[in-house]
Amino acid sequence: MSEIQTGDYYTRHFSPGPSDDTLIINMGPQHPSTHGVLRIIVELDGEYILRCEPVLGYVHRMHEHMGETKSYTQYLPNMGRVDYLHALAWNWAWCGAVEKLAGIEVPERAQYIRVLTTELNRISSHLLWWGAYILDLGAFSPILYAFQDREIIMDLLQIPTGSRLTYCYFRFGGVSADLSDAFLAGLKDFVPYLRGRLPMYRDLVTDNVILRKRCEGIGHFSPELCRRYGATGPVARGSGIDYDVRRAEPYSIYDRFDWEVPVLEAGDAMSRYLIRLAEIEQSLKIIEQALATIPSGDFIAKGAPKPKWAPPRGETYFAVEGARGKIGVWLVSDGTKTPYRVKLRAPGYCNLSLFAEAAQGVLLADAVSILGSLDLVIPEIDR
Amino acid sequence: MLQTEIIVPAELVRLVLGIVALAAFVGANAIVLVWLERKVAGHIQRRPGPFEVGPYGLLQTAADAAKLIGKQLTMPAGADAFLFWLAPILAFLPVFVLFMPIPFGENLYSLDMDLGLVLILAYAGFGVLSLCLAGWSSHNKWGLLGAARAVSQSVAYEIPLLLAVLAIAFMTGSFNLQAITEGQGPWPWQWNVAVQPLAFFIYFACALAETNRAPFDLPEAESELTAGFHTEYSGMGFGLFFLAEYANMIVVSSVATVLFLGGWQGPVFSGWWWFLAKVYALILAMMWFRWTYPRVRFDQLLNLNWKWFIPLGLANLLVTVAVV
Amino acid sequence: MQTSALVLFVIHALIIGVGGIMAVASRSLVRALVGLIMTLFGVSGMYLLLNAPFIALMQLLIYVGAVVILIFFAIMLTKAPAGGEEERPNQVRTYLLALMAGVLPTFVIGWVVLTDQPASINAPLETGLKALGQGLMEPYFLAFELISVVLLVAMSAAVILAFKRRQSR
Amino acid sequence: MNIATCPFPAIAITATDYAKCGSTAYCYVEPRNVVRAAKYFFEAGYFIEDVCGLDLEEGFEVVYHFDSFTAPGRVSLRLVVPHDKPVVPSIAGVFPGAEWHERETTDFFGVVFEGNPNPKPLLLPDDMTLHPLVKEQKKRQPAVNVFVVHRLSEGKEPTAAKKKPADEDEEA
Repeated sequence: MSEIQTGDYYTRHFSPGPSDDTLIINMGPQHPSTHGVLRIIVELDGEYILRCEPVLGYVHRMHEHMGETKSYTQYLPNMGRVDYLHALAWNWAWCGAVEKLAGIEVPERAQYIRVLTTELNRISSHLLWWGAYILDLGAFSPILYAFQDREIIMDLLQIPTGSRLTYCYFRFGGVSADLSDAFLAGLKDFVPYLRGRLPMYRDLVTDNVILRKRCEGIGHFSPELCRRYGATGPVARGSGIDYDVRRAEPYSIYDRFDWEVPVLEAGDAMSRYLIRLAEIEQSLKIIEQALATIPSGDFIAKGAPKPKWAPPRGETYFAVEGARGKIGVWLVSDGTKTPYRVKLRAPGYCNLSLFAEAAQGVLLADAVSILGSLDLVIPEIDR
Repeated sequence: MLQTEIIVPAELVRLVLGIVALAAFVGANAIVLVWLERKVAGHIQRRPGPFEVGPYGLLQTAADAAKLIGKQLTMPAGADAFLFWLAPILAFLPVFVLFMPIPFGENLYSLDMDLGLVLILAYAGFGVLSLCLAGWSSHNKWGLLGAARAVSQSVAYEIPLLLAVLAIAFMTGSFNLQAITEGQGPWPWQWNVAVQPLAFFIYFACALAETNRAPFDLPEAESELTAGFHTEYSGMGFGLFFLAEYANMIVVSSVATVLFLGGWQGPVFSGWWWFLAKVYALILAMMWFRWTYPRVRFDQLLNLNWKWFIPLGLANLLVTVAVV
Repeated sequence: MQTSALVLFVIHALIIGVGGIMAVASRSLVRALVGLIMTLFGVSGMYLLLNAPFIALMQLLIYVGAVVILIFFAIMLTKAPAGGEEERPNQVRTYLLALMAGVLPTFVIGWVVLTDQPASINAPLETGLKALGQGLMEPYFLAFELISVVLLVAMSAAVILAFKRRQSR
Repeated sequence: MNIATCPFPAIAITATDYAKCGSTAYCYVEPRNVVRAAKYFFEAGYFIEDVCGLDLEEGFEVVYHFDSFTAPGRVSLRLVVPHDKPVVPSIAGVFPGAEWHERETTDFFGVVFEGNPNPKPLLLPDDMTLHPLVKEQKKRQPAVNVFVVHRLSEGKEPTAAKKKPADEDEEA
C-alpha cells in the first residue's frame, strides 16, 4: 500500500488483522446508533465483526478537574450534566458523598422526596432507553410513545426542581424545595396511568416476533464477564447477578419499601430489555409506597451547609444505584472549601468496556443491538 | 428532394402520450405519497405530522423538493463521478417503463403488450443495479456494505417473487396485464387473492423486500449503516433515490392490484378509481408496516427467503400447475 | 418503415459497440460492467427489432437483473491485488491478439453469411409464447436439458466453494 | 482481612469503618505486588469498581476499588509511586475491565501502567501532553492531611506494619 498516512491517531494505531479481506470501518463518532458521539473502530469480515475498539472522549469535559476547582456547592450543577438522563441519581451520589464525609443528617421527609424524585427520574430514563433501543432495531414509533409518557414525568419533575432535564435539586442535607400538592397529586395519577400503558408496550413491542428475534440470544454476557469488567445495573442483573446498590449497600430509606430486584439468568439483550421494563414496575411500586407514607417535616436539614462551607478532611466512597448501574463518588477532602479529589465512577463506562469482548464475531446488526442494550449515555461515559 | 411520407402509428401516439401522462402521474403521486407517509407516520406516532406549510401541510413536500433542488450536489473525493451520477438517474428512469403496461382502467394504459408482466419484471432489475452502483461508486464503506446487502437481498427475493407471479400467469395463461385483470371478476371472491392467498402473501412480502421498505429496509438501515447506499448523496441525488422508492412502491402495489385484486374492476362503477383505491390501500399497508415493525437482521432475512418463501412458492406453483 | 428500422439498427449497433469498448477498455471493473450492461441492453434492442420481444425481455431479466448483479457482487467481495496484472500497461502483442480475437469470428461469420445466404424474411414473424415453449420441450429438448445440467454443475460448485469458506472460518 | 492472613504481600492493612468511608479495608501494597493482589481479589470473587489516582506530596497514590456482588464490602487496594517515576504494573491481565480505568489514570496523572494491552489515550486527545489532575507543587498535600482513617474499634492512627520480604521476589 501507499506510504501516505490516512486516518487519525486511533485508526493508525488500530493494526489490522492478518487477513487481506477485512474492512476497517469507523462506526461513529457521528453514527445514528452510537447515541451521541461514541466512536467504535470495527474490523469487519463481511458483516461479521472480527475486532472492535471503542474510542471515547468526544464529549469529555473533565468533570473531575472541575470538582477540584469549584466549591462543594458550586459543583452541584455539574452532576446533572454528567448523566442527563438520570440526573437525580448523580445529584444523590454527590450529595450523599458529602453528607457521608461531613456526617450531615438528612430529614425524614427529604429522604422520601429524594426517593420519589429519583425513582421517577429512573422511570423516565428507562422509558427513553426503551424507545431509543427499539429505534436502534429499526422501529421508529415506540420512541414517541415513550416520549409521551416521559413528557408527563418531566412536567412533574419540573414542579419541584424547576428544570426538565439537567436537574440540580438535591442539597447537602435535603433538597432545594418542598414537594407541592400539585406534584403529589400528579404523581398519584401518574402511577396507575403508566401501569396501564405497560401492557400496551408489551403487546405492541415486547411480544413482536421480529424484536424477539433481534434480542433473544444476542450479546450473551456471562456473569463472569460482568465481574471481570465490573458491569453493574441492568446489564449485570440481566446476566443473573443479583446486585442492586439499593439492596447491597443500602442507603437512604429503600429498606422500608417492599420491592424486588428483578434478575434474569439468560444474559442476552432480551433479558436486559425485560429487566429494565421490570424495573419501571418496581420503581412504580416504590413510588406508590413512598407516596402513601411520606411524612411531613423539613425538606432540608436545619444546619445545612452554607455555600462557603468546608467539610472536615478525610475521604469517603458513596454509591447509589443509577438507571445504568452503580454510580460511585470517591471524595477526598483536605478540609478546604474545594475538594481535594473527586472521582466519579460512571456505570456506563464500565458497562461499555465489555463491549469490545462481547462484540467479537457477531454481526454488525447485532453489535448495534448489543450497544443499545447496554444503555449508553455518552456524556456519562466521557464525563 | 426525397419525399418521405411520415406515418405516425396510433400506437406510437398512445405511447408518447402515455409516457407524458405517466411522468405527471409518478411525479404527482410521489409528492402525495411523501406527504401521506409523513401524515401516516405522524398519526401512528401520535403527533400531527406536517401541518404548517399549506393546508394540512400539503405543501410540505413541495417545500422539501425546493430545498432538495436548491442544495449543492456534493461528491466525495475518490468517488467514481460517472457512476456516482449515473446511479440516481438509473434508479429513476426505468420507473416510466415499469408503468407503461399497467392498465389503470378499461382503456387507460399506454402500452398494450402481451408480455407486459415480463417487461415489468425485466426492468425492475435496474433498481438493484442503481443501488449497487450508488453504493460502490460513492467510495464509502457504509455505502459498499449497503450495496452488498442490496444485491444479496434482491437476488434472493426476486426468485419467490417470480414464483408467485408465475402462479398467476399460469392460471390466466397470459402475461398480458389487461387479460389478467379481465380474468378476474368484479367481486372480491372472484379476485385472484381468493384463489391464491399464499402467492399474494409471498408477492407482497417480496415486494416489500424489493422496494427496500421496512421491515426489509436493510440496504439503507440507518441505525446500522448510517444511510447505506445513499450515504454520500446530497440534494437531488438523494431526491431521485427518494422519488424512485415511492415510484417503486406504486409499481409493486399496482402490479399486486392487477395480479391479485382484480385491477380496475370493482363491485360497482368499475374504473380507474377502483384501481387507485386498491393501490393506495396497499401503500397504506406498507407504510403501516414501516412505522410499526423493527428491522429484521440480514441473515434472518435471507433465511426467511431461502427456507420459507422459495419452498412455499415452489409448492404453490406445483399445486397451481397440477390444478390448471 | 425500412428507414426507421435501419436507423434503429444503427442506434442499437452503436450502443453495443460503445458498450463493448467500454467493457474492454475501462480500467475500473465496475465501469467495465456498466459497459457490459450497455451491450446487453443493445442486444436486447436488437431482439426487439427482430420481433422477438420475449427473448429481448428475458435478456434483460436474466442478464441485467441477475447475471450482472452477481458479477457485481463478486467484484465487491474481492479486492484486486495492488500491483496486479491489471495495473500494468498492456503490451503490443496483447493488443494484436485481442484484435485477432475480435476480427476472426467476424470473418468466419461474414464468410458463412456471404457464401451461404439464408432465406430471409423481410418482416420477421412474432413467435407466440406457446410455440416457443413447445419448441423448447419437443424438438430442442436435449439442448434445453443440457443447458440445465450445465447450470446445475455451476450451482453445485458454488455451494461447495461456499461450504469450504464457511468451514475455514 | 488481616495482615497476617493476607495471601499476597501487603505493606499495611487497615480495617476501616464502612459506614463512614465506604470501604471495609485499605490495603497498601508495593507497586510490584499489585498484580498478585488483584489475582487474589479476582479469585475471591470481587469485581473491579474503578481505578483512581490521587496526587499527594509523597507521590501518586493509585487506588483500586474492589467490591463483591455477593458479600458487599468494598476493599480499596492502594499503592504509592514516586512523582518522577510513576510506573505501575497493569492488572488488565487479571481484570480486563481495569484496562480503561488504567488508561484514564494515565491520561489524568501520567501514571504509566506497564503491560496495559492498549496504552493509548482514552478520554483526552492523543496529542495532549498535560495531565490535568496533577497538582502544582504548592497545592499538594501530604497523606496525613487528607486521610482520616476511621478504624473499627480503636481510634488510633494506623501504623505501617512492614511485612517480611520473604516472598516479595515473586513477580506476576
